[in-house]
Amino acid sequence: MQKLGMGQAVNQALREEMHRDPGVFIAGEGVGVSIHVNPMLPTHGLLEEFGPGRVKDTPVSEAVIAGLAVGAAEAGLRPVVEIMFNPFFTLASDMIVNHAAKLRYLSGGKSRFPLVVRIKSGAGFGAGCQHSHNLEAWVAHCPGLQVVMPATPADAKGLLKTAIRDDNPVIFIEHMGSYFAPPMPVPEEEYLTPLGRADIKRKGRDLTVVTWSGMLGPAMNAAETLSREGIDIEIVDLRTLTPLDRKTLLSSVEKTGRLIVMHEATRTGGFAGEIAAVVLEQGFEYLKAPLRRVTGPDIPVPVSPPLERFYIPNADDLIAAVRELLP
Amino acid sequence: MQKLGMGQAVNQALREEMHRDPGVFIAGEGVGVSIHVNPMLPTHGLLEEFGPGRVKDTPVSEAVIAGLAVGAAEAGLRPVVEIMFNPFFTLASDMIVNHAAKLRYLSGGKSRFPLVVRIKSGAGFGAGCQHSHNLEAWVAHCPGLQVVMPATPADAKGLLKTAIRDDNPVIFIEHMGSYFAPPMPVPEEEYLTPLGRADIKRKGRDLTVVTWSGMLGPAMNAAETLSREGIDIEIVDLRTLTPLDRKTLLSSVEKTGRLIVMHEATRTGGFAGEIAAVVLEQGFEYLKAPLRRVTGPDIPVPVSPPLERFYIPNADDLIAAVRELLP
Amino acid sequence: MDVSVEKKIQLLETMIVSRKFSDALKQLCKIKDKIPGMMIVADGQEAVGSGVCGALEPDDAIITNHRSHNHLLAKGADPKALMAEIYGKKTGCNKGKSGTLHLAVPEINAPCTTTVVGATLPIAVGRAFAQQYRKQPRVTVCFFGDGAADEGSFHESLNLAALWQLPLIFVCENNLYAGGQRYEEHTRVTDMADRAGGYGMPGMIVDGNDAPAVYRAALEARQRAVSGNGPTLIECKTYRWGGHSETDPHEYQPRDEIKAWRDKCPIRRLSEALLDQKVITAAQMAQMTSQAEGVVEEAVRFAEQSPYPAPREALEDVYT
Amino acid sequence: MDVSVEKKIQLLETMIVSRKFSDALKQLCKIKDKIPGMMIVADGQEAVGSGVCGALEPDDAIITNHRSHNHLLAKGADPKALMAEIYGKKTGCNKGKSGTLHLAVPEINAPCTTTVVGATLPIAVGRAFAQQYRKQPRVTVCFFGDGAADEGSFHESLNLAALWQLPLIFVCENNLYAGGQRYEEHTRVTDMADRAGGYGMPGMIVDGNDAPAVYRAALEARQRAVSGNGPTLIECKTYRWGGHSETDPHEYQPRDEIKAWRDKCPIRRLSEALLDQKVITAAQMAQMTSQAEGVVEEAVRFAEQSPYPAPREALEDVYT
Ligand SMILES: Cc1ncc(C[n+]2csc(CCOP(=O)(O)OP(=O)(O)O)c2C)c(N)n1
Ligand SMILES: Cc1ncc(C[n+]2csc(CCOP(=O)(O)OP(=O)(O)O)c2C)c(N)n1
Ligand SMILES: [Mg+2]
Ligand SMILES: [Mg+2]
Repeated sequence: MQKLGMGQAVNQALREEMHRDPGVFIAGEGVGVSIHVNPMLPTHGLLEEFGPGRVKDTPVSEAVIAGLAVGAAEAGLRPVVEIMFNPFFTLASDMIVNHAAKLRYLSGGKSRFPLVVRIKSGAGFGAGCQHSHNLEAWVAHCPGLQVVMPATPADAKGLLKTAIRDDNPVIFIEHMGSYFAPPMPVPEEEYLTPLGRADIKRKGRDLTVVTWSGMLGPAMNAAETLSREGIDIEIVDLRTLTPLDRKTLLSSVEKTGRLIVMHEATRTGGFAGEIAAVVLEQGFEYLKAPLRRVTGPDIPVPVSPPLERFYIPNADDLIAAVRELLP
Repeated sequence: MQKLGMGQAVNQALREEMHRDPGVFIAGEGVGVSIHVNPMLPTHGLLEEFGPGRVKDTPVSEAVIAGLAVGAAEAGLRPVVEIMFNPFFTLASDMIVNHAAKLRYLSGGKSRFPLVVRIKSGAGFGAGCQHSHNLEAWVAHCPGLQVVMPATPADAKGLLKTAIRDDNPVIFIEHMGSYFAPPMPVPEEEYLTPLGRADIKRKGRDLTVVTWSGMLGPAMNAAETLSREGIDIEIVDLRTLTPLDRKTLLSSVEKTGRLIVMHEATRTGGFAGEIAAVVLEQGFEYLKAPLRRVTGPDIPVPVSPPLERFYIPNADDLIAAVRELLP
Repeated sequence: MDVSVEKKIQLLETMIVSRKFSDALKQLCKIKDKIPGMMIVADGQEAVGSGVCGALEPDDAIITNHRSHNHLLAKGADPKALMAEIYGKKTGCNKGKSGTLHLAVPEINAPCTTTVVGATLPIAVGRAFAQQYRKQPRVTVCFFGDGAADEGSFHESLNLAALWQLPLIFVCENNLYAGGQRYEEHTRVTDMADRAGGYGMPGMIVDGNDAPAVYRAALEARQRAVSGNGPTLIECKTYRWGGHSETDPHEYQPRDEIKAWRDKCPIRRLSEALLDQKVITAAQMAQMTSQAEGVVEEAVRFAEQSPYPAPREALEDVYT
Repeated sequence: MDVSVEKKIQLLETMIVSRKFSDALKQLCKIKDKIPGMMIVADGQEAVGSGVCGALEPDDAIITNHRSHNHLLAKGADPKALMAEIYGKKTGCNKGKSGTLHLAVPEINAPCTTTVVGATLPIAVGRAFAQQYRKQPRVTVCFFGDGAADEGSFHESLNLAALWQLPLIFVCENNLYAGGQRYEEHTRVTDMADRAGGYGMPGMIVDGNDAPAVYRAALEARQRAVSGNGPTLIECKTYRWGGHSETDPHEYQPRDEIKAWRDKCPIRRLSEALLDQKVITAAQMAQMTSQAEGVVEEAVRFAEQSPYPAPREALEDVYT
């Protein structure tokens, strides 16, 4: 099987969908002519392949990039637009939250908005808090949107293809660390990974770790370490935050009785809260121990290497939390 | 004691603080010359009293309204700016989230940003989802901000005065329904209500209801009804979402063993999740029953009266949830 | 360019229907619990919607804002479905979800009314882009107010539309007020049309109370757009007779200013011209008026008789 | 207006320090794990920061963007504290929290470097408003690029600043590129300065490689601002010699274009003029250069020798 980085998997999905459907186009800042020439990056080579009619470099204007997607989607195209870094989502957020998410409802179901907003996210680049700020909890709180956060290249490919074909807006958040992580197997053939289904990336008995995106790697590493001591944790990769796969989540907790949620975003108000609420509503009787959250602390992401490392949750943090629950 | 609506209480706080400190000014769309001439509204009469130098009507430009606050606060003024309706916060969100909240940190603690952003929120006016959309969970997820949501006029006055004097940014969210609710007692004299302290608005034994802002009223009504049947619920009004008063929250749940969170915002990703997570982390052993959330459903707020009524959580919804937990 | 008599009569008819529709709403919204939400009408501004939409083909699109009724009626929206929606009824064009402020009528290519000021512009960019992408000989019209022209979205949209030479007509309906703010209180530029130059786009100023003049300007801009020569900013100078909304006492609008502009009523102006030129008779004019009244009465009756949606219908139509 | 010899020498000195600072960074950032984050320098653009800040008083403020080093050094920031911050060290001006992209130096009235493109403008509006509110004879300078001039925040800020006649100088550093996009690829307006008219604000175009010319323009704008006559938009036409950042191979920039602009080096230009006019000697020039090198070497040494912050210091400085 081919081995790809996540950016390459995204690239393959875009390529395939653009070949399949002439209504698919991409737009954003530097999606064509980029300041980074690197085949590991998601839009590499698309301008050359599809031309400037379908690969649209835009001015630095996030609101109109998002508006472009909304208006073009209503007219039946399938825009895939890019927001360069998650904090700049703020500048596009009126168009996405008040329009992409609501206009179908406001039309009484007459219109549809088949658009994808790709957002690059994540810390670990020394770029600081105006580039690194995980805001998936914002979009997950908006009815009308669907939020996808793949953790592996294979999931990224299948989920992005599904997202592009979906008739509702999808926020597709890519962790930049995954672009440069060691390539992983990705099926060559065409496949669609459904939205709204979590994936158990590791089966286990003793404790459930719910995670997504960039935290899957550290979680798997922690699991590996713990397994050597006979502690067997289950890792649920949500893949899509909304719609949330309650079934997989709850049956895992039913089995293990113990829950940790791990995400890179800051703690207070993060999406771990939603997981906690769902489990406390529907899986109360399964729980044998308190919740633990392994998340970024409630601070902006700092630049200095020791500070940034302090920010980013890692395998050791997870191991420590597991030990608290499984003494 | 004087009886005031919430808008009048806000007005009194603004007036007092503007008299006290010449560095306090207000700015926003229609904060001076308004399309609503009504003494129940928060900025009524301030232009006449303080003049156009300190009561600044702005163009329809949310980003620069927020930037005005950031820049002026850094220079040592104490801006109180208004975002007319919560959904328009999106347009100001870069300035607030990436700047007001982060610039102190980025200065290494050298600068401070004593600013208040007042936001009008809430459903119930038939104005639809582009005017009614509760987004407190967004700001509560941003380190560097503090989020205040008063439920009573007396709290509004004391909290706003504290917020204006605080050296950190405060997001102060007012429920518009409270402007026109029956006036309530507000102390005439000067007082400061601390941020970060919840208030038990009703003591009770059987179950804890955590709520804030516009939902306090329905919660109190439900408690009244239930008390006639001998069900005695405790109502914790958070007042400030961040910093969160964990102590009051946890000791109430310790006492009652049962938790319901009630908010007007949509359910998934709402701030009820944070409450659930905190209790599940730190109060697991207190819990005798699953969580219930009484919230808006995961839809945009619709206009038609029966639809909008369906959206807004009410006392009956809370009573039904209580009965599930206390059969 | 001469505007044909038939076109002029059509513009007049559209304006009369708009005015009668508004007249009805101004009454209805005073009745307690009759109409949900804020009532925003555009009396005195009828020539803008009528003139612009009169220049469009059915497949051309419009994107409109909170002051949308005139635009939608001029584009051909069914008054019954609009009125029922404004009432919040199940038979409304959006099943009661939108109400008066977000009327969406995709079937006439008026897919979006947004009440977020300035938000019409980026969406119109997207709509026009789709037309260009598909090489359709179509345009998109974007309506917005003078206040909206101060939002950042105005800037980003005009810049991108000019850069890509999109088939787009930006119609700034300058009614001299943005909420309680007079034009001079929200910007220092004398003419909004002047901003077009900052994007390398032509700007036009037109008497917004002169329907045939608006029509001519829109036709010219449409021609430019479908010929691949890009967007135009048209500033229509007009006036808001009433307050921002029907509950606005609008003391800030000088009464003699209102009077002066009422004297420039776009309907009276065009009808008097047509009567003077003996193109229509007084009897025809009376007939047009009563026909418009009939249309509006029927719309009101339809709305009145329609049921409200069932509460749980609120849950529908979020996703496909 | 004639620029004094002392001023010219000062402008030159500032530019040389800026260039040497950048030269050091371009080397250092290639060493693995030496400098966190993206390295963005502004070689060839030194005349803008130098000329503008040369016209300011210490109490005047600047708000700057991702390409900030020249501006901050010209405003008088301590090179040691900047360099240590760029290294992410505890002794940096922001204790390692900011790094190269968000250097904040409130002690010299450069309180904010924001790397959100276009975000300098609304903040500068607030800073200038405070000066006006307090009736201080001060100005705020806002630096931003040609790309930033396409952000909505540009529009809202210029409109409000003009409306309120704030003491503000908007300096658009047009270096012909925004990321990988050439100027003509992101807007159709020939001169960004033309946009000023859309807000009723004066716009000026200045040769951004001519430090005394930039200085004169800034001085004029400053005079206008402190006299209560409001803001000015100054477009400085210059060029980015390197890629967007040091990892950008910038194949999209024609090599002969780079060469042509390198020939217009602002440092060479001013130093040659001063040498030609025999205002300075070759020896003085060499001394200025070695002095600048000394300053930068000292800064690097300071940064190298400084400790990193302890991990848990990350938790400090969120709130007062
Ligand atoms: C983003 C946003 N800010 C504020 C408002 C509140 N608001 C509604 S209409 C209006 C004035 C708009 O003025 P203009 O664009 O001139 O349109 P007009 O009402 O005159 O037709 C304002 C401020 C809003 N709806 N959206
Ligand atoms: C809001 C936002 N969008 C995108 C970016 C990514 N970005 C950083 S610099 C830049 C180009 C800016 O160009 P310009 O304003 O001309 O400044 P220059 O880099 O040429 O100095 C872009 C797009 C950003 N930092 N902020
Ligand atoms: Mg107007
Ligand atoms: Mg540039």
